[in-house]
Amino acid sequence: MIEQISTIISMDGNGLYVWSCLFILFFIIGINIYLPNRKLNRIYKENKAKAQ
Amino acid sequence: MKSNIYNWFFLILRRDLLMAFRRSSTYITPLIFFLIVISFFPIALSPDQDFLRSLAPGVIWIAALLSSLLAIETIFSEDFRDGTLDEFFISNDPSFVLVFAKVLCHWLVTGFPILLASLISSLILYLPVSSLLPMICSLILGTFFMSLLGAIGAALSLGKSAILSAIIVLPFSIPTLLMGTAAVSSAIDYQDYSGFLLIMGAMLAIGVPGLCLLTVEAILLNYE
Amino acid sequence: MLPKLKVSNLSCRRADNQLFDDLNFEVHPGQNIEIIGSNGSGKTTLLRILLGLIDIGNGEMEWLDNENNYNNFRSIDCFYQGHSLGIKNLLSAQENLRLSSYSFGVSEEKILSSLNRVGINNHSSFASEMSVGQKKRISIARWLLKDFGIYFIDEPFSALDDQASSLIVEIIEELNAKGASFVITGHRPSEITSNQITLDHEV
Amino acid sequence: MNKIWNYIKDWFIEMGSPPLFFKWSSKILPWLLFISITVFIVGLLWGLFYSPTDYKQGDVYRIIYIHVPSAILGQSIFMFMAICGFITMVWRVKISGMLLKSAAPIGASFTLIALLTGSIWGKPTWGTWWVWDARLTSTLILFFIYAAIIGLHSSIDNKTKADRAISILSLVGIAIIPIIKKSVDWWQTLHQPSTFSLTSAPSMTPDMYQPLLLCVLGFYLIFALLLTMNLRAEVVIREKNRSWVSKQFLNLER
Repeated sequence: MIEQISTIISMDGNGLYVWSCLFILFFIIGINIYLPNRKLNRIYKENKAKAQ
Repeated sequence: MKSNIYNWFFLILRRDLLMAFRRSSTYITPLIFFLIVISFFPIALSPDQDFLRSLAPGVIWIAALLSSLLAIETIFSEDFRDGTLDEFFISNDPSFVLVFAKVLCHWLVTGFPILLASLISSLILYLPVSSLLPMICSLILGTFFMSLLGAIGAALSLGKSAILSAIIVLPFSIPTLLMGTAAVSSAIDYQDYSGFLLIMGAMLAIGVPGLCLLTVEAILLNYE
Repeated sequence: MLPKLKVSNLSCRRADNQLFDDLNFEVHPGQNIEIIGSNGSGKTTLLRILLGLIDIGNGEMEWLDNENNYNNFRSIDCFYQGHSLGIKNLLSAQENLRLSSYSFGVSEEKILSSLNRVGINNHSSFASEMSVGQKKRISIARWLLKDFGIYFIDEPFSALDDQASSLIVEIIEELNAKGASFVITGHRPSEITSNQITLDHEV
Repeated sequence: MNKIWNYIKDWFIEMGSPPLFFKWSSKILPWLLFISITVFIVGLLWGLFYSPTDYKQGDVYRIIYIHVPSAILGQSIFMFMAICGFITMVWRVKISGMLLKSAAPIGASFTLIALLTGSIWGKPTWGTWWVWDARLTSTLILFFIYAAIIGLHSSIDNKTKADRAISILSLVGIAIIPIIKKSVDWWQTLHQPSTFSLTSAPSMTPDMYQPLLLCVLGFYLIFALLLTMNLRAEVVIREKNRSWVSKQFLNLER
């Protein structure tokens, strides 16, 4: 079982390339999800503070 | 007397040329910049003849691109600042003619001296004589297209830094750069170069009406 | 007489500000309108909207055409002078005036007499050698080149000495007598008209 | 016909008015989030684990399931932006300018992903991180154009004005990008024979091709999700002083 996982992860020694691509993909998409939500949150907090 | 399009066109052209010749820096600065950039390549890379010859088309083209971009930044800003642009735009004459006249004037003032300087630089970069004709032809077409592109960049970044308009314009200048260098280097290899010139001409033919109209829109934005 | 320009329900907003709302006025021949407001109140924007330089207003503007019909297209001769004077530094006073008159063609005598009228005697010296007041006078000389229908002048009275402002008032009255109208802007009411529009939205 | 067209136009303009947009996007956002992330993850899992190994490149070819969809997205987002730019210029629809503005960073991100993954893929297959291949070069220029659009927008303070400025730029871009691609291709054939091609397996087998299609679909859905999020933030920032924001977004009654 562990061997199976490790063969999948290593991918004949090419695993590093594939997984770093996947990491880049999720990292950049993550930034794109995080930034607009942070903007919305900031305005939400500002206005909440103003209203109270 | 009713003004027609040609009167209007020549009026702007004459006025701009007159002012350009009264202030000599408008045509001398890009010229000197061009020559300085050219002379830096042998100094920085290598004075070897064969090496420089293979590099020459690209070097001349990059220098021409940068110097015409550098100069176009002020094409509308002065008229915008002193209010003459407002007058032109509220008059009933078509404003894309105004843009075209200003671009043509800019090209005559900066692009044309660069053409002459490129002849000198072909000597110091050991370019063979057979490639002079394609170089001049491609530079005529290419620098004019660059002036059109630069005009839209200048209009969009009116009143902002010059580097912004360079960032806007430079990515779009790739086809011109590629076609121009390809024409010259295929002439060095004794190959047919007319295809590249035809494509550049086609780009210019589409670019003149299209880019002039978009430039008008871009200038009008600055009044909001 | 019919008004030359009818403006009804004109409103404009920029970003979050309502610059003006429900503006109604008419420009009658020989009469002036003054638009009063502080900086940023939309005076210049209003002039630009009227002249069609920008298209961000809502409302109706009707111009009188030659057959006494109203339509949306400006057929009246308009003269516009913005904040900046429209004077080229690298051209002489005379050349500047010749440039402004390209579309209607004015004789050299007319140009010279207009310049003399505003007190500019060195016709061939470059505008770059002149003071701001003198440049302002050149720009006033351009009003005299032709009998325009409506003059749109942005802040004609700013940065002027008494002598020059009395000259402007004099010239405006002269042109009014010929049937021209002025739409001018300013920070505070001037003496040329009592017909005032105040743009004062509270910021 | 004209009547129908006007009806459709009015409907779109109404749906695009900021308060209404915020309302309906709030409703669909959870659904969009669920569907897009599911398709995205399933596509990637299928591609990365269950599709067969390429006989020539080995497992490293699996980068294709990340690289190709993001390259496709990078280009089609620009097309989308140009359409938005046209609508902004011609009909002055406010929301389309905001759409254009919010799509630009997403397009730049996908182009960047395509560039980076292409470069990583190049290392084991070509032995070098970067090759001046025609496609790589034109993708790089596409990225520069995105950067120019974002830079121009951020340099203009009046945001409606900035929207129209970048719509002009996107229209110039859509006209010139095909020329750039074509000219880079010619440049390649002139200088060096194109020995490298990104799709090393010219005829893919269906069990490699199907997950790729699913990945492309998943990426499009993710784009829709990101666009909706960005647009919502944009709308609220632009209109934060309006009363509908405090009512709908903050649930406050002032």
